[in-house]
Amino acid sequence: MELIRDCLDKQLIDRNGRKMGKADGLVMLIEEGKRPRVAFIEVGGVTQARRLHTRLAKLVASLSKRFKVDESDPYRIPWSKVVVSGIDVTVNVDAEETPALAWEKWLRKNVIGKIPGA
Amino acid sequence: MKKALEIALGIVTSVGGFLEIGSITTAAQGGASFRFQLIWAILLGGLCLIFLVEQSGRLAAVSRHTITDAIRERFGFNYFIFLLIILSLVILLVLGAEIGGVCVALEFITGVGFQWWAVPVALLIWLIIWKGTFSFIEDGASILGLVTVCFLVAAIVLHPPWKEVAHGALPTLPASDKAHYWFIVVSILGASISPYLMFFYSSGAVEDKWDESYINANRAISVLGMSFGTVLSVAVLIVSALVYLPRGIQVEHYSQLPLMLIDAFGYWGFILFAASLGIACLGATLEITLEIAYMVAQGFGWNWSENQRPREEARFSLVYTVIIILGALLVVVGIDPLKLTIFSMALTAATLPVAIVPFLFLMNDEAYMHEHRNGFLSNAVVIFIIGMTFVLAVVTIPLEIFGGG
Amino acid sequence: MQKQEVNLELLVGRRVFGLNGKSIGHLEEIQAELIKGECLVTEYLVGAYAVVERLAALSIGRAILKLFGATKKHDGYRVPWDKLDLTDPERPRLLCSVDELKTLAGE
Amino acid sequence: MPVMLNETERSCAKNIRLRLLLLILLASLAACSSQSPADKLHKELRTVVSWAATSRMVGEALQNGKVLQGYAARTFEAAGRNLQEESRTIDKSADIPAEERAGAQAQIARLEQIVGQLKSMVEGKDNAALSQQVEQLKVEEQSLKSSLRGDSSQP
Repeated sequence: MELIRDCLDKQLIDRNGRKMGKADGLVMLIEEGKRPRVAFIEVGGVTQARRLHTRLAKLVASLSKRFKVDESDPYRIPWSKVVVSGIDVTVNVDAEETPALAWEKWLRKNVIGKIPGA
Repeated sequence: MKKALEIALGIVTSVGGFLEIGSITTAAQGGASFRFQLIWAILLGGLCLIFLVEQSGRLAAVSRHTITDAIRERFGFNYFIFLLIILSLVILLVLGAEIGGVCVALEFITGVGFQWWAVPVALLIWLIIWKGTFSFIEDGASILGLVTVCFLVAAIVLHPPWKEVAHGALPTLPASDKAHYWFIVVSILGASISPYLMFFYSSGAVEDKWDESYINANRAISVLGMSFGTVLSVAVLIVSALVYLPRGIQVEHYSQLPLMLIDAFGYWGFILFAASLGIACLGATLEITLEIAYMVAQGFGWNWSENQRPREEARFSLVYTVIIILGALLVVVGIDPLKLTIFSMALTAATLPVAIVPFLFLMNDEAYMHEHRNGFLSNAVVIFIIGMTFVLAVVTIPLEIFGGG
Repeated sequence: MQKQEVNLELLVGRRVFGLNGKSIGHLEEIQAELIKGECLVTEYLVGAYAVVERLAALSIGRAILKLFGATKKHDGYRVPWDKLDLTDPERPRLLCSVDELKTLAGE
Repeated sequence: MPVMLNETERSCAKNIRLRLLLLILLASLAACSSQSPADKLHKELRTVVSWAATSRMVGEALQNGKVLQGYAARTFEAAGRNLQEESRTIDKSADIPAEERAGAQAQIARLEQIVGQLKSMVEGKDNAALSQQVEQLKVEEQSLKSSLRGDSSQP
């Protein structure tokens, strides 16, 4: 399997078929004398920003802290829950429970939900 | 039977949704300044659009992913952000021009200044998207858009010299005013090869849940729909050449536009033009607002669909709400809609490579297209279009200075 | 036993330096295999060729790259996982000489 | 294997070619747009004729009830504004001979005056006065067009 071509930036789909972001980052763990292994998929604004510029990442991190919306940005999905299939990546979690949808839920409750007919 | 109906609907929506303030204004300017000489530019733009729309639809049908999805997934986050920033800014200007188009049409009818209409129109657009489903918006706006067929009827009623019209289909050089000639060519190409149309078409294919069985339907819809649409653009140019050129009227201000159909239909021509412009621009505004929101949502992998309630896609709904406000601001500030249109069409032409280059790779990507990858002809056309758009990108800015609208 | 984390999305595109300090190309892809549910890295792909691989455009990509004369002297390398030192992820270094590496073109 | 230019030589050769191409392109665009004073005056007068013709078309359409009054009033206003602008641009372009400038500005002033009249008549039902103004506008327009055709080679 080719990690960048088949996994990085791919669409993440949870166990109910709901979209929960794209694979923004891949965390590889290196241990002495053992083969490096991909331990987590990272999802979140900080990971995305870090790919653009480290200073941007600090800014996004401070912003999300001040808004106290997404405490655990970036959210790390353990590889054990991941299945790479075709051009998507299915994740054996329920998206609603994960921090990946933190901003979605915050907006739903405080902004969009308040507008009639939402 | 269901597929035949969908094909018919697809063609109807492509025709109804084709004309908007960009294609109407650039075709009108072309006719008023150079008679039938610029028909070739509209045909060239239309041909390129047919290929690109067909490919966008095929990618969506085979991979269930849209063009923006594939660009992020294949070219990575950095290229996606680069594309998003550039295209959103350009398309936002086009959105401002389209909202301006609706407001100007209301000014023609009511006599009340177009700036006053910006906020009510923005509210109407927001309400339609907030409450409506994708098919309601796409089919509703485009079927109403069929009123723009009146340009074709007008062109026929005015008995143009068809031989000379046919001659216009061949590229010829103007005797005078070269810079202005090539600037209009660039804005015509910018108006017809509009990235938002292709991206919206691929998003629509995913919303309508197309799959491999839709490939032939997709080909029929893109070829027939876009061809009829291009014919309408040519009709606008013909009418403009027959009405404005003899009188020496150069299309430089939006108030000159509604005079176009008076020779053909008298008072009803005036009303028909206002209705066509208003409805066509409203349809385009809905498409553009949704498309920018789709691009953001697809790029970041959010849940997106116009068929879901806003609650289930809070970020997607927030994005299109903000976009409508920004678009309306451009009109409230009082920027002249015609100048904004010409400028945004030229800017679209200048930024085409960013949106078109990915096609070459995505349409030949085995993981996405399986056995429906591009044939030799499609690839050759895409390479030609990429070459042309790079030339456009280089010449547009200098042309804007020397031959500006 | 010291554990190190490396973000692959930041590693991609970095120049890889040989023993002599000269760059042998950009790191473009990481190949891995699934063994008992774990995703273990097998090798790193370096050089312009690998970009084409990642773009998976196959024939068209290679043709375009050749058209623009981008085929540098070599077509890219396969670097086994234990031959790449990632202590400093910003400057990946080879732990063996270049000619020991298999090239990509051989495929 | 043909002798391969190394990476840097080939890319800087490409750069020179690119810069050369850009230069030629810009030069050719600049050349075809350098306007002699006659051309500039001609271009401005063409815009003046365009607005005169627009106002006449709206005036005639108003007479036969082919346009709404609100629209007509706004278009006459826009015409007046743009004619003033043209007059100012001609006034500012010093390279046009003085008496040609004065002649053009006088014509524009007359047009402005007629368009102002037309604007005030939009609500009124006085069709006779309206058609009289439209006639006058037609005369002015013809004289402008003939002077344009007279001194210029372009069609």
